[in-house]
Amino acid sequence: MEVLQLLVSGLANGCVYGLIALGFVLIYKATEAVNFAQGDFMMLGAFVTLGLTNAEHMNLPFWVAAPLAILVMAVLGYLLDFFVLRRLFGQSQTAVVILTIALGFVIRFVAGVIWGHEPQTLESPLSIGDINIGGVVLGMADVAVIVVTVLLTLFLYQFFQRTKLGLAMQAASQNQMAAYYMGIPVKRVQGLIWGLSGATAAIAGILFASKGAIDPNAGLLGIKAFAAAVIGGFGSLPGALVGGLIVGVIEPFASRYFAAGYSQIAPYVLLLLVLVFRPNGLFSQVRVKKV
Amino acid sequence: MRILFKTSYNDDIRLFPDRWTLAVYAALLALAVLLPMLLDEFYIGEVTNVLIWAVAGLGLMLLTGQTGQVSLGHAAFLAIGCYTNTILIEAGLPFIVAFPLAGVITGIVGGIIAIPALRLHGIYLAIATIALSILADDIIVLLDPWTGGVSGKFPAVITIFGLEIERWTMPVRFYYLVLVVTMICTLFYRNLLRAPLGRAFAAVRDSEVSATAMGVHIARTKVKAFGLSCMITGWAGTLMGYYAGAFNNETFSLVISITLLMMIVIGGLGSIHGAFFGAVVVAFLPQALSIAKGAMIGGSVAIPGLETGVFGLILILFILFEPMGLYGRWLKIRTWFELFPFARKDMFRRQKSYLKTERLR
Amino acid sequence: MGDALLEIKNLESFYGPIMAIRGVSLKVEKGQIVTVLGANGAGKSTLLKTISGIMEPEKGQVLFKGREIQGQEPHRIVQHGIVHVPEGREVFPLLTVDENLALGAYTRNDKVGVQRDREMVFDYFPILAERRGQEAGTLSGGQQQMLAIGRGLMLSPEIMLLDEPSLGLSPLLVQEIFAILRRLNAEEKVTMVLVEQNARIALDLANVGYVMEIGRIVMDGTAERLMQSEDIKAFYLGHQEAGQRGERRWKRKKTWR
Amino acid sequence: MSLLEIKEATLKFGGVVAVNNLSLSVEEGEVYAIVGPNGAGKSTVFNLISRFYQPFSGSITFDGQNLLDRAPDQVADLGIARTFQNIELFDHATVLQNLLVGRHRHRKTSLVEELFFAPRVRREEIAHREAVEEVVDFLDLQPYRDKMIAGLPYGVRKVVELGRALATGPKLLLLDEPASGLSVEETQDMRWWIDDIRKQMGITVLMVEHDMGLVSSVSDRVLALADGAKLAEGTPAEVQADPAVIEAYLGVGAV
Amino acid sequence: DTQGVSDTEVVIGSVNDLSGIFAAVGVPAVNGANLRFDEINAAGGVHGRQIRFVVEDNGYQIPRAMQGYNKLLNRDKVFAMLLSLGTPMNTAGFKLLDPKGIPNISPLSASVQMLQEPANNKFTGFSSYWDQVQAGVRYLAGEYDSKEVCSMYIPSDFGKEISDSTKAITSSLGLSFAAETTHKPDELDFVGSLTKLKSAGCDIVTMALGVRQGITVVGTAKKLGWTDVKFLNTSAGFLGVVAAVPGGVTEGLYASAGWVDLTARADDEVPAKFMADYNAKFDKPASGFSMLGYTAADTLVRALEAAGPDLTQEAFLAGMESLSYFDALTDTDITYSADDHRGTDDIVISVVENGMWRELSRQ
Ligand SMILES: Nc1ncnc2c1ncn2[C@@H]1O[C@H](COP(=O)(O)OP(=O)(O)OP(=O)(O)O)[C@@H](O)[C@H]1O
Ligand SMILES: Nc1ncnc2c1ncn2[C@@H]1O[C@H](COP(=O)(O)OP(=O)(O)OP(=O)(O)O)[C@@H](O)[C@H]1O
Ligand SMILES: CC(C)C[C@H](N)C(=O)O
Ligand SMILES: [Mg+2]
Ligand SMILES: [Mg+2]
Repeated sequence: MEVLQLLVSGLANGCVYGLIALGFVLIYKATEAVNFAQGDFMMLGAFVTLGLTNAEHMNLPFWVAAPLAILVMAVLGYLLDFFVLRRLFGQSQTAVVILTIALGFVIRFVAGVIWGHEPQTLESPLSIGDINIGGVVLGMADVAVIVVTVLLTLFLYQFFQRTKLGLAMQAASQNQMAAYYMGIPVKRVQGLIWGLSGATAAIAGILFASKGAIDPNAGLLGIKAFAAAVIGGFGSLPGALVGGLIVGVIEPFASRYFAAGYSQIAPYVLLLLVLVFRPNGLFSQVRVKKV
Repeated sequence: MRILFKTSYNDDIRLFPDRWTLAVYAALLALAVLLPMLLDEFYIGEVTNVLIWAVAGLGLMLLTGQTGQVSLGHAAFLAIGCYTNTILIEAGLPFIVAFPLAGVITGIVGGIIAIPALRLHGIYLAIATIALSILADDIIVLLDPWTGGVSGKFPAVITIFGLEIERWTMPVRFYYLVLVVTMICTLFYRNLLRAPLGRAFAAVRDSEVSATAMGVHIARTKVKAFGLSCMITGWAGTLMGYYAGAFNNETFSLVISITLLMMIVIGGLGSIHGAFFGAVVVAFLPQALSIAKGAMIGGSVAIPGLETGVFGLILILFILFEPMGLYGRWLKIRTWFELFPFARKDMFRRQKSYLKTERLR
Repeated sequence: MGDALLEIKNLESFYGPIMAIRGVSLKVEKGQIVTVLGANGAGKSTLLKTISGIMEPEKGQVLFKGREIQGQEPHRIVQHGIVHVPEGREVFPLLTVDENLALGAYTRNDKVGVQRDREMVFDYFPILAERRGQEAGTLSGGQQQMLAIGRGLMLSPEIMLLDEPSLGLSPLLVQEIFAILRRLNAEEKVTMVLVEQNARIALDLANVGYVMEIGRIVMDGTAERLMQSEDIKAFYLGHQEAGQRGERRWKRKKTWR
Repeated sequence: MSLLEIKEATLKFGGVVAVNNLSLSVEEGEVYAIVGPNGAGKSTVFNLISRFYQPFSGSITFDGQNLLDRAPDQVADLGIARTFQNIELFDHATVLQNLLVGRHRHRKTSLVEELFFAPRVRREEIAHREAVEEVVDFLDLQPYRDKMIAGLPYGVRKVVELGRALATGPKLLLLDEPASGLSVEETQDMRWWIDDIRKQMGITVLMVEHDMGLVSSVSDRVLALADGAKLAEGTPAEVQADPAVIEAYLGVGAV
Repeated sequence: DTQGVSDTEVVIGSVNDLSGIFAAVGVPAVNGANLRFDEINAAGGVHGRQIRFVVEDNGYQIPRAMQGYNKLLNRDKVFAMLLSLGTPMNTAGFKLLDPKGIPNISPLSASVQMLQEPANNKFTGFSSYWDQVQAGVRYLAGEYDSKEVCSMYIPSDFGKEISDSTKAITSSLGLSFAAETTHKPDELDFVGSLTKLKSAGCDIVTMALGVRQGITVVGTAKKLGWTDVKFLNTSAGFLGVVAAVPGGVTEGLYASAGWVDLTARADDEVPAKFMADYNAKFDKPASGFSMLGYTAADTLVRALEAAGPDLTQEAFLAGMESLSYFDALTDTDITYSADDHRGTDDIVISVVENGMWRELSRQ
């Protein structure tokens, strides 16, 4: 029973990591850039929703506010690419990494100015009520997280695998010049993926905020999601989910059974172990160059 | 434009390519030596800080800029250097022995840590080193008997042959100490670049396949790069510990690791100058912003976190303005002056460029 | 001469401070095959890249059907019907052969035509059909070159810019490729700009030729006329087999310089 | 004893048999060419010799030593240097630096000496530099000495790659399509170089090439490969006359 | 000539967290202090001197904190430090402050180290985490016949002080210390830890976590159906927002702190005025830490007044040591003397009821 509870909570938790990791992987799959601000995107998405729905702010019904927030974040992601990242087109990925790190500073600052630094709670119907199945308790928000994450992963996976646009995105990440030669509007395609990752971040943010409180530093979570994405094999969408679940599940078990001082390092030790045995993650996307 | 006539192969491996460069750097050194007579305590403190960051930057640059291995965990090596030095001194070693040894030990530890990391590339290495940075915090706590755990340590006053050096009460002496260390590290860096190992680093960075075909042992070269990088970083960490006067598990955090990487990229990857330019931006800009804000709207807080926000914004502008780093821009400015008045305005325009996947090795 | 399909006027392109094309002008009539010859680093690839928008010209014009297209984003230029098969293969290494070909048809919506063209490509290069599911990055050099050409054909272009299509191909395949190009030109009326090191076969195929040296056009004319030129013979056709082996080579001075 | 001897080597990639029970031997001092259709397994043979791939079965010996015992980076130490079909240079370094990397296997200085740039390091550097300058002179690379690889034309890069391989001072040189992408004039140069490399430097050459003109003018023996297996072997004239080779590789209207 | 003092101005510094993980503490506190300084400056200052409050952001990083100290001490030449945040930052800062004798007033850290030797220039505003935990556990153990005590903490000196204090009081009360868990500041799921503590049979759990984490812990425990346990927070988690979490998530959470909660007294005159003023100035509701900031600034102003027009370090320290007054805003007595450098000695134990902190006991 106890083990089952730990497992189920771990899975729900892992889905949050998985959701943020999806955001990383999306960007990586389509541009090979790494967005260090994805965690902060999530935080922003949560705050935008909060701003739209909470009573002391705009007081819209949650089911109006949530799609609206997703839309806002998608547009924001697209505009970010349009006005900022596009200027770095063709430049080294380290430049993009540094840019997104700096962007994280700015997003945190803006969120702090608008919403303050104290933790706030999203008035979400998902945060009310638990489900109790034979003694294993799961919050509504947990259920929602699991369902949404699995669906989203499937959707995105299909998108990349089956659609022409998805294929074009993969092509653009592998060889920008050749993608242009094929008539793919590479920059616009990359803008779309930033929009999509903004939307994903908003979804993650809404679900995360339904599970607990948020503050401008909530994006720090992104680091653990990074670990998840890498365990899964950066660049694989199912990998992101699996990585997230692994990190999510290891945590409650480690806190339950390891001594204080050791438990909180479990996800990172796990990460290192995985990398020692599979240097490119579980679902590797890296190849040896043929010469 | 200067035209060089080289008369021997030696000309190409000299520390300074020509008289003019030698003169420039000699002047720079003279300025550095005279600086305490020109600046007040505050600015000497800041210059010292910039130099310490530059040393740390040199350490990371050797690994990331030269060998192409991105590390987001170098704060851990700052910590190792810092703790090792203090522990050695507490064990009775004089500073003059403990300090070099601290760097060497950090280098050895770094080299050992590198072994499992050898097969990692790009983002995988970056994230693995992030984990290292995070774990360092916990390990310091777990090693309480040596590290003082969360209460941290306070480094003792430095004595070199009876001469006392302390950051806060004797800022000028401390400045000279840092200056000497900076010069030594820069010299080591330069030496490596003109020796076979430096070329092997670049070979590993640009093409592991053909480096191997040329007989470069990839793993061994990376271990050396890690080791040397960590040695320099360890020294920087020691100096940082002295500069702060106190340190604990939270001092060398992931934020420091990230700042370090940011610094060398903004400065310009793969060059010594880049480490220094980056240090000026990253270590002094927040302070400059604070001073600017003080001058404009008084010292008290109008908008909390404003400096950090503006700092982020400026970094974004830096990257957009010159993705190759400040050193790249510096070279262009220099070329412009050298060609003067023949430089075309659009000569430095960026031609369109395109990326290819890094998922093939 | 009628209205040119593609006309280049006084084009200049730079890599940073390096001027790679120094005022090139040329004309391609509809249905023609034009070949551009030139030594290494002459700027042939740069010229093609500038036409297809991968590089931005500093000066000059590229006119396609009389409309200026220079400086446009490369994908727009593809939409006009200009396809560039680049030097050095440039396949999508982690995608399969099939996916690479599918991307060739990215701009097209006629499913039937795409299917037909895919069959055509497989017909030309049976090995690609055999390796449909193989990741392009693991193909042999020549197989990748076939894929790059096949992918270009999938775009069903009006004009093709081919940068050294014979690179790394076996002699048999080189003949086949040129036969294919000849057929495309004859049957589908595809206009072509061909950059080739193998000048003999290129001039054999082409109607008109240009010779580039250090960023400039130094000679032009019909293929027949060029083939008669002493310089072309010496430097591009390799007629004069420089003496016996072992003897030190001497270089004849090019007269157009 | 042959300098290089491959015996019954086999390598598969999934269902693709890239090298199929192949045996070949290269004698000291000769130029040995491998030809064959695209995908025949020519580059794969090179990769086996470089130890990038491990054969499923078979043996490879070089100079009497079992090459399969060696790690990829030790191959150069034995005196085997190579170029790559698609050019693998160190793009963010100058031509000179690329060539100097070729000298890597000859370095004798230790880490600490290099850190302090001890006199021995300087002496060795100058010696390396002299060796490299000989290569520069030989290949007429003077104009490019301090140029970054990233901006060089394809043909020059091919030459630089050859130079880098030569700088290692090899006994055996593996050239993967040295003349592809070169103009007739440059191919002519390449031909003289290969000739000199063999005659003046005494280096054995194993090359893969599609330009039959070059192959027949420089090589002593030619091996024709198809689907990873031997199709024909002999003098250039013999191989070119072989009907199977014409059918699979050269085509009837051979250029 | 005293550093930071002129005829028209006295400069006060602070190294604070305005953008890092403790910005939720630092920002309102600095705002609160600014509110007080603006009032006094508008009223003509102290002995004709305007107060200039210079705050440097440390982002909760020691290297940046040291740069802040460098600027404040060597460039701005501050007279005293106020409300500096972070235990490690403060202890590092002492190395600089002590040689110059610069006073450090009311740091935002309730660590016992804030009064370490030499203590003559150090003053804290309220009780230490150590004392808060002592009083809190003693109270809960007395009220509810608890036996097993546990602790959840961030492995930092803040966490260590609280867990050490928990262990000390547990053994001195003859109870048993059953279990402990440690957490990273970014941890968000506590099911594992709570299962562990639950199976260890904890009756009291002391917490040294981030504010957001504290909320999640109590909520998760409820969800798991673990209700017969008392969670005890310290001043670090004693905020209005914690009590006001919708859905009554934090109902029944205890806190032991050095002051009385603000929102619960929103109807009283002084708190009401403060809350209104604060809201008017910053357009944000006032929190416990803004109140703390205001009070700390007020203490400093009073000491400056008491020091007389001839402001020197000695005069100021004497002024501080002479203070003794009732502070209506925090509802506590603030007393300093030569051997008492701690302002409020009260420890207030409160519990969340109906979305508000209700005072249970005061010592
Ligand atoms: N990325 C680059 N950066 C700088 N200079 C370049 C770059 N690419 C090419 N160049 C220069 O531009 C000139 C023209 O190059 P281009 O590639 O167009 O030649 P090419 O005629 O196609 O030669 P090849 O036969 O080798 O393909 C050359 O001198 C080359 O050095
Ligand atoms: N890593 C790999 N994975 C799968 N198949 C491979 C791999 N490397 C080579 N092959 C296959 O093995 C065969 C031999 O390839 P190889 O590169 O040796 O050909 P090649 O003779 O050099 O041809 P070319 O003349 O085109 O360069 C090809 O069919 C190729 O597709
Ligand atoms: C304000 C407090 C929560 C800060 C914490 N006491 C620290 O040590 O940094
Ligand atoms: Mg070209
Ligand atoms: Mg090949």
